[in-house]
This record gives sequence, C-alpha cells and structure tokens, in this order.
Amino acid sequence: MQIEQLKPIIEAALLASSQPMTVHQLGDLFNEADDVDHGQIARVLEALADDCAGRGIELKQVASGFRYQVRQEVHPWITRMWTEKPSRYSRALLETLALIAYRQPITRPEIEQIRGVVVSTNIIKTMEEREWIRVVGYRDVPGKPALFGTTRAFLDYFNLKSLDQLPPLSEIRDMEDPQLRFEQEPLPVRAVRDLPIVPDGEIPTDDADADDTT
Amino acid sequence: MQIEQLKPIIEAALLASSQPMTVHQLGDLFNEADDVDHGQIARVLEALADDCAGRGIELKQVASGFRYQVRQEVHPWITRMWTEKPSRYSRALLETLALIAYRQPITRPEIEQIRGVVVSTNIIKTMEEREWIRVVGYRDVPGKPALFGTTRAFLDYFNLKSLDQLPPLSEIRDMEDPQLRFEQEPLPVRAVRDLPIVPDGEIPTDDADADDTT
Amino acid sequence: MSTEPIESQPVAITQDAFASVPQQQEMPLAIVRGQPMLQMPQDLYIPPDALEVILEAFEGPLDLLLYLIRRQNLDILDIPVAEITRQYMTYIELMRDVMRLELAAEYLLMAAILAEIKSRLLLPRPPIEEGLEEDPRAELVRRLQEYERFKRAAEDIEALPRLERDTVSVHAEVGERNVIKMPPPLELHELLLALKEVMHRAELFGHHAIRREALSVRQRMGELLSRLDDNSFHRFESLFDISEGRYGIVVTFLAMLELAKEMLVEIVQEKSLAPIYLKAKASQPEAAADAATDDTQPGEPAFVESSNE
Repeated sequence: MQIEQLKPIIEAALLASSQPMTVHQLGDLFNEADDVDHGQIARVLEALADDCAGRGIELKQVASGFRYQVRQEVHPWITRMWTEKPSRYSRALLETLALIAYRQPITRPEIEQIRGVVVSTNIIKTMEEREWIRVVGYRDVPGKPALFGTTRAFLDYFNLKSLDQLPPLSEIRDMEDPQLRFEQEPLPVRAVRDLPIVPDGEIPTDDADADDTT
Repeated sequence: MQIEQLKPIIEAALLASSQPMTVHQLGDLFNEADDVDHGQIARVLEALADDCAGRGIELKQVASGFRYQVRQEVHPWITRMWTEKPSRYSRALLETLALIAYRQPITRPEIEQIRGVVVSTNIIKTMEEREWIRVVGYRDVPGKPALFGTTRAFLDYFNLKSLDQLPPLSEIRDMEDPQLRFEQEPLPVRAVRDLPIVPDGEIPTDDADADDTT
Repeated sequence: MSTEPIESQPVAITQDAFASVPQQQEMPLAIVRGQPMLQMPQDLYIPPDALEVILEAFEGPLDLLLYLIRRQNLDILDIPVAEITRQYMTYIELMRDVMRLELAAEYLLMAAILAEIKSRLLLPRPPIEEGLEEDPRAELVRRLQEYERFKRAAEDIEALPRLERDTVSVHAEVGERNVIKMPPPLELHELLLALKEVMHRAELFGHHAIRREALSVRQRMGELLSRLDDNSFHRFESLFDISEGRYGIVVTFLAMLELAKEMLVEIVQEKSLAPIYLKAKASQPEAAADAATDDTQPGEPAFVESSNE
C-alpha cells in the first residue's frame, strides 16, 4: 500500500480508538494483501504528526501508544464545554506519587520515612483506583509490606512515553544560607556532599529576608 | 478573533466532544472578549470540512449538529480494531463434528444416540456457519431428519485432500492420552496477561542515589 | 546562643481578599477562626490557634522545618529547644480534640530530634578523631535534603501537562461498530481426541467398527445425496465422473451401494437392461422442522470460555 493510502486509514483508526494505539496494533489492521510493514506505519505517523501543525489537535506518543489530543493552547476553550472541573491533587498525593515514580519499587513505610509523615490509605487507594500505581511485589521484611510501582496509565495521564521522560530528580541542595560563614578549609568529601558543617559559635541572623514569606 | 485563530479551537472542540455540536453550542465556548459571531463559526465549519478532503475523517452535519466521523471508505480497516478474541470450541461440538466426519451422512438423532446426549441446535448452527458441515439429504424416516456431511471447506481447513487422509478409527483408538498431549501446549493466555505493565528497563536506575534510600 | 522565638503575628487584612484565594502560589494561607493568617511561622513555635492551619499547610514536620530553614534562615542550632518542646506538649493536648494526635506526634518527634541534636552539640567533643566525628545534625540534614528533592519532584509532576487539566484525547464518531468474531482455531488432533472419547463412551470400538472405514466412500455418499437432492430420478451413469478414473468410479459405486443399504436412496430399473435410475428416498421437509426441535432448550454450548478446561 502507498503511504498516501495508509494515511487516512491510520488517522481514522487513531481517532476511532478509545485508547492509544501502538505501531504493532495499527499493523494488525492490515492483512497480507494490504502489504503494510511497520516502517511504513512509522512514516505515516510522522507525516500525520506534521499535518497537525497549526491545528487544534496534535498526535502524541505516550507510553501505551499514539493518540490524538487537544493542544494545550486551545484547551482553555475546550474545558468550557464541561461543567465538571478537572480533579486537583493534594501535595501529599503528589509527593507520594513522586516517591513511587522515582524510587519504585518502594513500600509505604519507606515513603513515610522520607516524607516524615504517615501516608494515608486514602491516597494509596485514590492512586490505585486511577490505575497510576499498583502492587508489584512484597518486600521480604516483617509485615511483608507491598512494593508499589507506577503503571502505563500513569505515564499516559502525564503525557510521558516512559519513566526516563520524567523531569530529572533535582540535585541535593546544600543547607547553608548566605548568612552562614563557611570555614575556608576543605572538608572531607562526605561532609561536602551531605551537610554544611556550621562552625561552632554565633550565627548571624538577618531579618531582612523575612519578608519573603508573604 | 480571526478565522485562523478560531479554526483550531473549533476543530478541537468537535473532536473532544462526545456529542455533535451545534453552531450555537460552539459559540458558547467563546466569551465576549473573544468576539466571535455565529457567521464566523459557520465559515470555520466550512473551512474545516474542506480540510478533510483526502483524509480518514469527515466533518458531517447530522440532526443534532456537527461531528467528525470516520469515512465510509476506511471502515473495513477500522472495524478490524474490534476483533473479538476467539474462544474455544466445546467438547460437545468437537465430538459432533468428529462423528459427522467419520459417519457421514448422519442425522442428528443418530449423533445423539452415539453421544448419549441431545445435540444442541447451536452446535449445528455454529458448524454450518463455519461451513464445515452441510445438509446433504434427508433420511426417509418420520420427521425426515437432515443428513449431515462435511464440506470441502472442512477438508481445506485441515489441509486434507480427501476424507481418506483422516486417520482410520483403529489408529485413533491407540492415540496417546490427551493429558500427555495437553501438557506440551503453550502456556495459557492468562499467564502472559499477568506480566507487569511497566516493561523492564524503564525504571530509572539512579545508582548515585541508591545508598540514600536506607 | 539561643534567641527568643519570634512571634508570628496575624496581620489583619480584609477577609474577602483571603476568602477568594484559598491557595496562593507558594504557601497556603488561611483563615484561623475568622482571623486571616498572613504570615507563616518564623520558627518551630506555632501559635496554638494556627496549629490546624499549619498542619494543613505543611506536609509534616520535615516540610515545616525545610520551610523555616529556606525561608526564614532559621538555623537549626538556634532553636530554643526547651521552649518548643514545652509548646509542642500543649499541642498534644489540643490535638486530642481535633483527633489528629498522630500528626501532632510527628511534630513532637521532630522537636525531640532537634533537642537531641542540640544536646549533643553542647556536650564537649572527645578530643580524638575530631576530624572524623560526624556532625550530630548530619542525619537530620540528610533527611531534609532527601525530602526536599521529592518535594520538588512532586512540583515537577504537578507541572507536567496532564489529561483532563491540560489536554484531552480526541475521538471521531465511527458509526456502527460491528465486532468481528474470530472463529476459534481447531487442531485436527483435538478433533480426533474428541472422537476417541465419544467412541470409547459409546463402545464403538467393537470389532465391527474397527474395520478400515473407507472414508472416501462416506464422503462420496454425501456428495451423491446432494446431487439427488432435487427429488427427481437421476440416470445411474450420469452420477459417475469418468475423469476420476477407475478408483473414483469404484468409490462412487460403493457409495451408491452403501446409500442403498442405509436406505437413503432407491435404485430403480423398469426391466433388465433398461436404464437404472437413482432417487433420494427423502427430500427436504416443507417446514424447517429440524431447527425447531430443541431451539427452546439450551443444550450444550458450542463454545467454552478460553480460560477453563
């Protein structure tokens, strides 16, 4: 089949499907007589993505395949169609999700250790119901806590192809602030990485920065 | 708003909506500051319809408004998306088919007599739909039951030139035990489905941080 | 070495301004018992009235401590530990009413950790291994740094374009969806096993059934019956296909005999040497009586669920 014949079929298939479709799934639409290979499909997908330039939708590749979606720029108008506001997620949920995404597989006690607070069962349940996380195993320690990992649905929801596309975890920031005087002599490597060793003695306090808070 | 600014919004709205939209409903997406009138929307709809030339979808006006729909021409490929996974034939069907193959022409009461149970109409219908069996005549007894025989399609399916190529009954009697055979079959589909959603290797390994987890 | 805790003072601002802005960009502000709370705490001392708000604004003591260090330049060494601890103890009492004892306990634990750090710092250091001794704050700082990374990661995730809020997937109408049902595959082997089963059950493997069945004859029987289906007489010779050769002719002849034996056809000849005719003994009944017989009863299914057996 010619690329030009393939394009309308693949465009229609992606728009007809309720889920993103992989190159493989798109390939299954054709039989031997159609004579279509995956390379052709990939080229068609590229062409279709290019065709979206300047339009209200874009062809996006996420974890479970390709999907057409509304461009972010026009979305504010589209949301006016729906009376229901999109759900907002609490910081507690997002922090827990971040720990699961970046540190998977991870148990609830491990999450609590890093966050310094108890993780509510509700948060775990909400994320499981949304199918963003799932139990991937159990840690072999007393109590056998469940190990959580993220799912394809999580990646799809956040417009990601794979976990590598998550924003990189930030560098560890030093705890010192400009007011603290540092000893000039080099510190042991470990200390440099881990902590600002504040010299004994009085620390000057600067109240000028206090108005940052408002 | 300029027509060129309107087009992406209206295109996205029509594709995002689960229902057809009227010019009036499309107008409701804009507020006063957007300064959009129904005449402009109508012109945009015309332009969007023209843009569909040669594509897999078309912009159609139906009773309750405008909607994008999959073009009739690409339907044959699109319907392949909703292919149902094949189930398996029941033991009852297999036995009935085997008896028809080896004892044709044979009537349903005769099959029932050998099997000791009633042969459901469903089974006969399923095999007729698959064109593996057909009525070859009727027996001259009360009720005139149909005589069934196998078809050329049946032979083709099993790659047989003629029924002679089926093993004789004596050989079947000495066939190995079914239990032994089934063990050699590939794993059931279920096991494959239970595999983790996240493909291996997608979990970012941040070796530098590994010791931070405690 | 210690300084007095700086009181966080609620600043009066028109309530409307706050009612409409429940969440602001960086840190949530709130109304405490009708009083707007503008300033975030400047150290670990939280006015009891504001405690509930603090518990909601911060994701726990690490978050609060991090805030104080980053925003208020609080030095964890500078905390009046005794004072804080005493105050936190009163929170515990307060928390009993609000049923959030667990949360308050986390803050109290933090105060305890700080107290421990401070006490260790105050003690004279052993003279040996001076350079190698770990700062007592190291563990807490490490935890704060680790927490901060994920706090930022959560903000990053929050900022990612996501479905519902920033985009939606789009679809076109398909019209009629005819689901294609794929017929199940069947192995010849499976079919033969089924036959073995039923033959065993019916005890058909008796000596009379064991004879080598001429299946080509059985096939031909069906074919002949089909040709004779029109309820009229057919010339005997017309039923043979010469091109099949001798074997084919024999098969056809045997099939005729078998059909006659099973009384499925009648063979007639007016007189000797006259043409022989064949006719099916029965033809299609007027009504589809066959289909009607057990349509009402469910009977055995044609398919099985793919997972069982």
